[in-house]
Order: sequence, then C-alpha cells, then structure tokens
Amino acid sequence: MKDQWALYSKKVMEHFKHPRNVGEIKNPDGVGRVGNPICGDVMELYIKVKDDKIVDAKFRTFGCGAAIATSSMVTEMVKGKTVKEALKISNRAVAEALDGLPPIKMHCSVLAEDALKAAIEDYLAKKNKKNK
Amino acid sequence: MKDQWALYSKKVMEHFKHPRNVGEIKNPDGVGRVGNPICGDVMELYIKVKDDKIVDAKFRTFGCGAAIATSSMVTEMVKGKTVKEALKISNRAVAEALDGLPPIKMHCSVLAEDALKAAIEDYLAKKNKKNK
Amino acid sequence: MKKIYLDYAATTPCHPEVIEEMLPFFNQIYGNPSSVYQLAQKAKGAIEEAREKVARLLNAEPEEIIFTGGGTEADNMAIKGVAFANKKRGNHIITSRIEHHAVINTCKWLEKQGLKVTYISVDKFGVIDLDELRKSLTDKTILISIMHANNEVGTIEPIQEIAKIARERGIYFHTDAVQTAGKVPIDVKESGIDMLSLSGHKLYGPKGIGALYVRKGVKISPLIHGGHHERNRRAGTENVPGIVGLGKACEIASKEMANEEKRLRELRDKLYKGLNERIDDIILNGHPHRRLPGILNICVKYVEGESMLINLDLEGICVSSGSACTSGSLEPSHVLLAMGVPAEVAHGSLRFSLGRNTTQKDIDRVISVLPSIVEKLRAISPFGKEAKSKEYRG
Amino acid sequence: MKKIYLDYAATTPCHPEVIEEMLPFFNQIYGNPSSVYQLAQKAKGAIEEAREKVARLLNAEPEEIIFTGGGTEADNMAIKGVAFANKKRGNHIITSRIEHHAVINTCKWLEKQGLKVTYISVDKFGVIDLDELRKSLTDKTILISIMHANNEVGTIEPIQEIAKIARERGIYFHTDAVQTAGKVPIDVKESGIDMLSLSGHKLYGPKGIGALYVRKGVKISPLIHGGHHERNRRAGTENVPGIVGLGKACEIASKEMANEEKRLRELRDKLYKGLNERIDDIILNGHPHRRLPGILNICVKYVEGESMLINLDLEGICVSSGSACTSGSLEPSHVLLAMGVPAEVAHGSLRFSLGRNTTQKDIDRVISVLPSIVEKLRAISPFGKEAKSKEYRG
Ligand SMILES: Cc1ncc(COP(=O)(O)O)c(C=O)c1O
Ligand SMILES: Cc1ncc(COP(=O)(O)O)c(C=O)c1O
Repeated sequence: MKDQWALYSKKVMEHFKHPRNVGEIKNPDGVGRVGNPICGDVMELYIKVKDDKIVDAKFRTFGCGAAIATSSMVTEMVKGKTVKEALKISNRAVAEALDGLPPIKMHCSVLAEDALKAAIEDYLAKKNKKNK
Repeated sequence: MKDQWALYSKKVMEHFKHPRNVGEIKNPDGVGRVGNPICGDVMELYIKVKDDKIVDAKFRTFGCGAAIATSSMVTEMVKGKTVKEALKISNRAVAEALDGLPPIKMHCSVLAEDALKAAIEDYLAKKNKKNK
Repeated sequence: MKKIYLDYAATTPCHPEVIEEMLPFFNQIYGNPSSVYQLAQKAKGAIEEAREKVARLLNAEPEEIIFTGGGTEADNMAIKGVAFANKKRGNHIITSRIEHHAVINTCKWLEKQGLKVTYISVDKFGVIDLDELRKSLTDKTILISIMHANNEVGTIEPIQEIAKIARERGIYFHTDAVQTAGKVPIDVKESGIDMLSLSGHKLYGPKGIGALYVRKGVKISPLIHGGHHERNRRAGTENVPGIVGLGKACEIASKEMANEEKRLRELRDKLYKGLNERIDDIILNGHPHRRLPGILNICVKYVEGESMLINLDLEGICVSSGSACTSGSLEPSHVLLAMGVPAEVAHGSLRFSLGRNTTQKDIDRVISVLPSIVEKLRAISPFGKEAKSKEYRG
Repeated sequence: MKKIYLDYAATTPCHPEVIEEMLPFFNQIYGNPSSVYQLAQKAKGAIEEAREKVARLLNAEPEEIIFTGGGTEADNMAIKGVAFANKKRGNHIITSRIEHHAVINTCKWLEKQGLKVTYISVDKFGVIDLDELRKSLTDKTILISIMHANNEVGTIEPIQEIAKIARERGIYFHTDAVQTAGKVPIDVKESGIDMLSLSGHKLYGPKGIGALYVRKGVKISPLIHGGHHERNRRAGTENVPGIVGLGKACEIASKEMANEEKRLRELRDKLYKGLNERIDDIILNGHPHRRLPGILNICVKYVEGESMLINLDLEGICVSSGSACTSGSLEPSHVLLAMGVPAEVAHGSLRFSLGRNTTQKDIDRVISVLPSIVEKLRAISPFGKEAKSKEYRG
C-alpha cells in the first residue's frame, strides 16, 4: 500500500492548518463576497491595490477544509500581481498550486476564483466611479 | 461449532458404506421396480414370502447416497414382518430408522416405501392368480 | 498519538473474537456450502449456527433470517422485494424523510418505475408524525418502511405503534435497524415487525455482510437471482467467513448490550455537558432521551462541519459530520433539514458516536480539544463576529 | 488422511498472501471509506489500489471496475442494469442455455417483468451456435449475455466473435467470466467486451466479493440503491477486506496464470487418461481442447453422481457432480442436457476441477481409488449388469 492515503495533499493541509492572510483589510480597495451559507461555503476576499498592483489581500471563509485552503492560497497568489495578471488566475491554477484537490472539492477552487474576480470587479467599479 | 456437520447421519452413512441385502432373489415372490433413470433414481426390490411372512428381501438401486441407504434399510426392516405389517412401513419410518434424512432427500424414502409396496402388490397379485 | 475513534455509527472495528471465529473459514473450512462433501457441509453447518445466533438477537426463527451483502442490500431487498411481489395488491409505499439513503434512493427508483411513495415528516426531535402516517394510508398501500433509529441523530422511532397501524390494515412493516441491532433490545415477535435490516459492520462484525429478517408468510421476491442459496431468497455463494463473523458479533451483542447501553449513555451525556459548558452557540440534535445511547449530534454555529472534522483528525479524533462537504453535494443533511434545522446551521453539524473502546479519557480529550478548534475556525469565518449577535440568520 | 480438494471450480481456499493482506482491514484500518479522516481515507486508498489490480488483470481502466457482493450479484447487475436503463431502446435479451443460474434465473425473472429472452443452443461440446445467435437478433435486442467459459464442463465460448456481432449492431455484450478470470488471459479492450463479471472466491480471493467491469459509456442502472459508493453505481459500505483480498488475488493471478495454466492442463489430461484406461463406459464432457485448463467433466454410466461423490469424500477426495441429487431437484445438469447428453447418463456426471495445490500425487490417488468405487456402485445398480450391453438406453 502507498505510504499516505489522504483526502487532501500536504500542501492543502499546510494551508488549512496555517491559513495565510486571515482577516479583513480596513478601507479595502475591493471586496468580493461569494457563496451562500445555505450551500455551506462563503468567502470574503479583501484587496488593497497600489499603482494597479495588488499589494495586500485578506480573507474570511466559512466552509470546508478545501474552501479555507483555497482562500489562503489565492490570497498568496494575488499579492504582487497586477490587476490584469490577477484576473488570469484560474481555479485550476489555485488547485494546482495546492498540489491538486479531490474531484468533489473542485467547486471550492471555483469559489476562490469567483471571490477574487468579485473583489477585482469591485475595485474596478470603484475606480471607474472615481475617474468619472 | 458442533463437532460434526454432515449431509447424512451416521446411520445413513453406515448403510451407504455397507448396504445390506444387495442383489437379486432368484424366483422371487414379489418384485417392485420404481423410479426412473431420467429422474436419477431407480429401485428394484425383491421379496421372498413364506406363510405370509417376508423371509428375505434384496435390492438393486441406481441413485444417490440416500437412495442406497433407504433401500438397504427398508430391506432390513421388512425381513421377518408379515405382509400386512410390511404394508404399514411408511417412508417416515424408514427415514427415522436412519436417524433422519435431509429435507431435500425425503423423496428417496418415499421411493423406498413405493418400491416395497410395489413388491408386495406384485406378490399379492401373483398369489391371487394362483389362488384363482 | 492514540487514535480516538468516535465514529462507531459509521462503522466499527471487528471484535477480536469475531476475527478469530472467521479465520478458519478463509483457508481451512473453505468448501462451498452447496457442495456435498464434509469440508463443504461443515461450512454449511457454520452458516446455520450463525443464523441461529442472529435470530436469537431479534427473537426470530432461524428460517426467517436471510443473509445479504450488507445493510443497504437488505433495505433494497425488503422494499423492492415487496414492491415486485405485491403488484396486484397495490403500488403505494410509505416511508419517512429521515431514512438512510439505502431506503430513500430505493424508493425514488421505485417511483421511476411507476410506484407511489409518501415521505412522512418528523418533528424537531426527528420523531415520525404518526398522524400524518395514518392519514397517508390508502387502499393501495403495501408497505411502510420506517427506520428503528436514525443514523445521524440517533432518535428512536415508535416502531411498535407503526407496526400496529400496519398490521391492522394488513400492510407490511419493514424497519431499518442497522443502527439499533445489537445496541438496544429488539423483539420482532413482540413488536410486530414484518421485515428488519441489519448490517455486520455496525455491530463489531465484518463489512460486506448483513441480514434481512423476513417474518414467515411475508411475500417478497428476491433482489438477486441465481442458485438455490438462502432457500431461494438470495442467490450467490455464501460469504461464509462474513456470515460466521456476523453470527459471532450478534452473540456477543446479545450478552453485552445491557451493560454497554448504560455505559455509553453516561459517557455521551458527559461529552455533551462538557462541550456545552465550553462552547457557545451549540445545539443538540435528536430526541433528548428517546435516542441511541452512543450518539451525540450537535450543530456548532458559524463554522462548517468538515473543517472541524479535519482539525479533530489532526488531533487523532475521528468523528463524522452531516455536512454537505463530506459527500461533495451542496445539500446539508436531509435529516437535519427535515427536523427544521436551518441549512446554514446544519452545515455545522458534528456526530460523535461512542462504542466498545470509548473511555472517559477519550471524552475528556474531546472536551479539551474541540473548544479551541471552534474558536480558531470562528476567527476565520465571516460569521464569527456574529456569534452571540442577533444578526446571524441561523 | 490428507484431503484431496478437486473442486476449485466450486470455490477456492484463500491464498495465504490474500489473507495476510486482508487482516489489517478488519480491526486496524477499519474506517468507513466514505469518511474524511485519515483512518478512513487509508481504507479508501486501499480500495482504489485493489481496483487498479483488478483492472490490470482484464486490461480495463480502474474506473470501469465496480465491486459487488459476488459473481451472482455482478451478473444480476449487468443484466437487470441494462434491462432497466435501456427500456426505450428495446426489450430483448439473448443468452444461452448453458449459462450459470445467476444469468438464467435473472433472465427468467425479467421475462416475468415483460422482457423477451432467447436462449441459444449449444453443440455437443457445449459451444454456442453462432448462426442461431445471429438469426435471433432483432431491432429490440439490447443485450447479449454469453459466458466466457462454462462452469460445469469448462468449454470456452467464442466471445470475441460474439462481441463483434454485438458491436456491429450496437448491442451490449456481457460475459460471465467467473470461471475464467485469473485462469486464462482476458483483454476486455481487445475482445470488445462491454461488461464482464468475476468473483473473488473462484480465484483464491475471499467469498462474498466480486466485480463487474462496465466499459465507459455503457448505460446501466444500479441493482442496489443507496449512498454514493462506487461512483453511484453500487451502494453500500464497501467490504474493504474483501476488496483488498480480491485485488491481491488478481495481482497474484496476473503473475502466475501462464505457468499454472500449463501445469493444470497436463495434470488434468493425465487424470482423464488414467480414469479412461481403468473404467469402462465413461464419457468426456466439454470441448476436447477449447476448454478451461483445470476442468475435467465425465459421465460414468450406470451409476449416479452423488453416490460416487460421497464415496470419494470417504476417501478424502472432494469433487462435484452435476447430478440432480446434489441440489434436491430431479432435473440433472441443464448444461449436459443442452449438450445432448441423455438424462440418465447426465445423472452420472463428475466434475474434477484442479487448482493451486493439486499435485501429481493427488491425481494418482484419484486414479487408484475411483475405479473400485464405480465397480462397487455398478454392482448395486440395476443397470450394472447392462454395462457394455446394448440394452442400456444411455
Ligand atoms: C459461471 C459462474 N457464474 C456465476 C457464479 C456465481 O458466482 P458467486 O458464487 O460469486 O455468486 C458462478 C459460481 O458460483 C459461476 O461458476
Ligand atoms: C440506518 C442505516 N441504514 C442502512 C445503512 C447501510 O448499511 P451498509 O453500510 O451495511 O450497506 C446504514 C449505514 O451505512 C445505516 O446507518
């Protein structure tokens, strides 16, 4: 038998045990909230943007292990990226960065992508308003 | 677990291993042949009668373990009995004398009863003819 | 780290004596029970002895016990078996909303085949609504299938009353006793049960074996056709080691049940008390006392079940959750929903189920470990701040 | 007295390595594979490894393997599964007259549910009549189910040709390979098989576990409904030790098959030669060479099978008979009858099936013991005197 059979990869467990960037950003430049408590997962993602670069990201998540780990991972991945680059982060990329997710948990990575997109859209909408 | 689980009782096995009264009687007073090779069992039962008493009985059987054991037992049981007494030997009595038969094998004891009845009827028919 | 296993309702380890009893049947008394020679007849004999032991646990006759490949198969056999064998009598089945999927999905499939099924509601404790059941009876009703006790919350159903209702109308009554067999006393004769399912791996027997009790005279057709096994009611070469193991497990349960019931109830109540003192906003699910002795189901508000479960696993504690995320669907436990628990709360359910090897120390450990896990997860949760506030929709 | 087991086609002892592999899963890695914690995920992992091993034996993909409670369940699942899932496409099934009861009685039941079934004839060697099969195809035919090799006489069927016929018409092809899996090479891809049944206890794995191969894309509905196990295709808590044991058995078979096939064929042919030289009026049943390596089926004229079998058992030799009397019915083997063997001769059939532990010495012992048993029984038989005479109807 293989040495280790587990639901989640070591990387997922790492991020689940020690989630990065938990919390809120005061006066964020963008906030995304996706999911539904009735469905069992809700993600809130906050970003701080400077010169079109995401300089900080934080999250709060209600959800399973994969939901927490993908939230943590996606906040790590966006930091330092331009808004345009960040928009290209797909759910697959998040899952891969975690060394994969079990098939039944792939929807969590979709949620992470959606939360990020929502936060960026919020940022862009606010920016547009200001510029007008 | 019980010491001995087996299809057949010790008594059945005894009669199967060492069947009594195998063979034919030359000039029998009655012969019964029942069963059908197509059904897998055929019994031939021969009796010798003196003063209305069965003084000898022999058989030949094509059939399973229970068929052979019941043939052997029924020939033992009839010896020394009057014809009238012999007619009262039921299939259950044969089975009981063998310490029981498995339910799926009860038809073998029926065959033994039938073979005996057929042999006695043959004897009675012959006697009637003679007497006429 | 010592494992603390608190998921006995999901499955149990085999009792050491069960394993010992099974072993010779793998490669010593390995004959096919349908064969004639002694090696095979010994296997056949062992099956019949096991059948007697299972029957004794239920106060049934040995001929009324049919061995199956598990609890799910037993449920399928009972329900489909009655449906197919009684088409002329009717086409209506009554069950409940809180049955195991083995019953619910079998009923759903039968609906696709044209049968009618009524799913009875339960109250907030998970107890079947007997009035609704009575009202849903029709001339076409052929079967009532209501579980003996629920596997998630442990609530024990009033099966004696249900059996009475069924018998008065000449309707068959099946009960899924997978969670209760060997845990609480069952007397099929006294209770008027027509059919009853049980499963080996829930009572310290092996996985992949179960039994269906079918009262003499009940008309059901087989689920699995083939050879003459099990008196033509369930075909397939008998799983001899499994059957022997199930027999032994039932024998042990018959002896130990009374003591174990008391012991587990005490431990379980201590567990709830300890958790309730240390964690805010938790809810007890299931009936306060008409409940299986070993089951404690709670909802921890503002956090999701699986995330607690994985944290507990990291501490060597095995429990289960009715959370959707454990099964990959988005719907939380249909049982909790049927009991009126809001979906977002239901997602935070945890089931502790205690058993043979559970000790006071295990319970103490959980009480000391869970509060900080909940605290940590509530800190991550967007609803954490709502704890104790009225804003939360839960 | 050393037991001489020559009934490997009825069942096999577990391979010692199979038992060893299974043991930890009874009370160490006992978690329910559906649970989330590591104890459970290890069990889940072991299942997936076993699935790979079974797949490898057949050249299938792991996702195409569904674990069942045995060969009979696999046959039921394949046939009923196709029947229920393809009602709109048709209602006609083709099978043969020499199938195992798991197939025949499943088909008979479906006939009662309104389906049409054609039972194809075989020639005197037990080979399916391909012309008859072709002619019986209709627009409504949804399934052909023909066994890979017959369990009584060992004849191997032309399944590659049958698969081709089926594929050309877009009809599913199922084969019962319970007797062949692990005994002769099988390549589901090359052969064009859509579904294939196998059973653990026929290849040195445990009883009560089997598998159904279902090619990707084949539409079948489950036989057992309930939880999400086996990708929603077979519900019920997985029989983890059984699955692990089956996996190991398949792995061993993959390695040892080629040598064993040759060895058994030689031993078997010696057995026939020896018996044929020493006993008059015996008949070889089955195909002279397109036959399973380990099976020898003969009819011994003028005597009944069970009585030989019990005499052999008294000598410590375990064999089987197609005789009616072993099953309690009056009909002799449906297989021999379909092959044109007269009923009274069919009653005298004996099946020797050789396996792993069979040695030359065992064979020699049978050759030395059986002739006197036959002699003794022929002396008791009313047909004994007819031996070698023309009077006998056989
Ligand atoms: C050809 C064939 N099919 C099906 C079966 C049934 O398999 P199982 O005994 O695992 O139910 C058997 C053996 O019993 C068999 O020989
Ligand atoms: C109430 C109930 N019914 C049925 C089942 C199914 O039994 P098995 O796992 O043996 O198929 C279970 C457990 O899984 C259960 O808890």
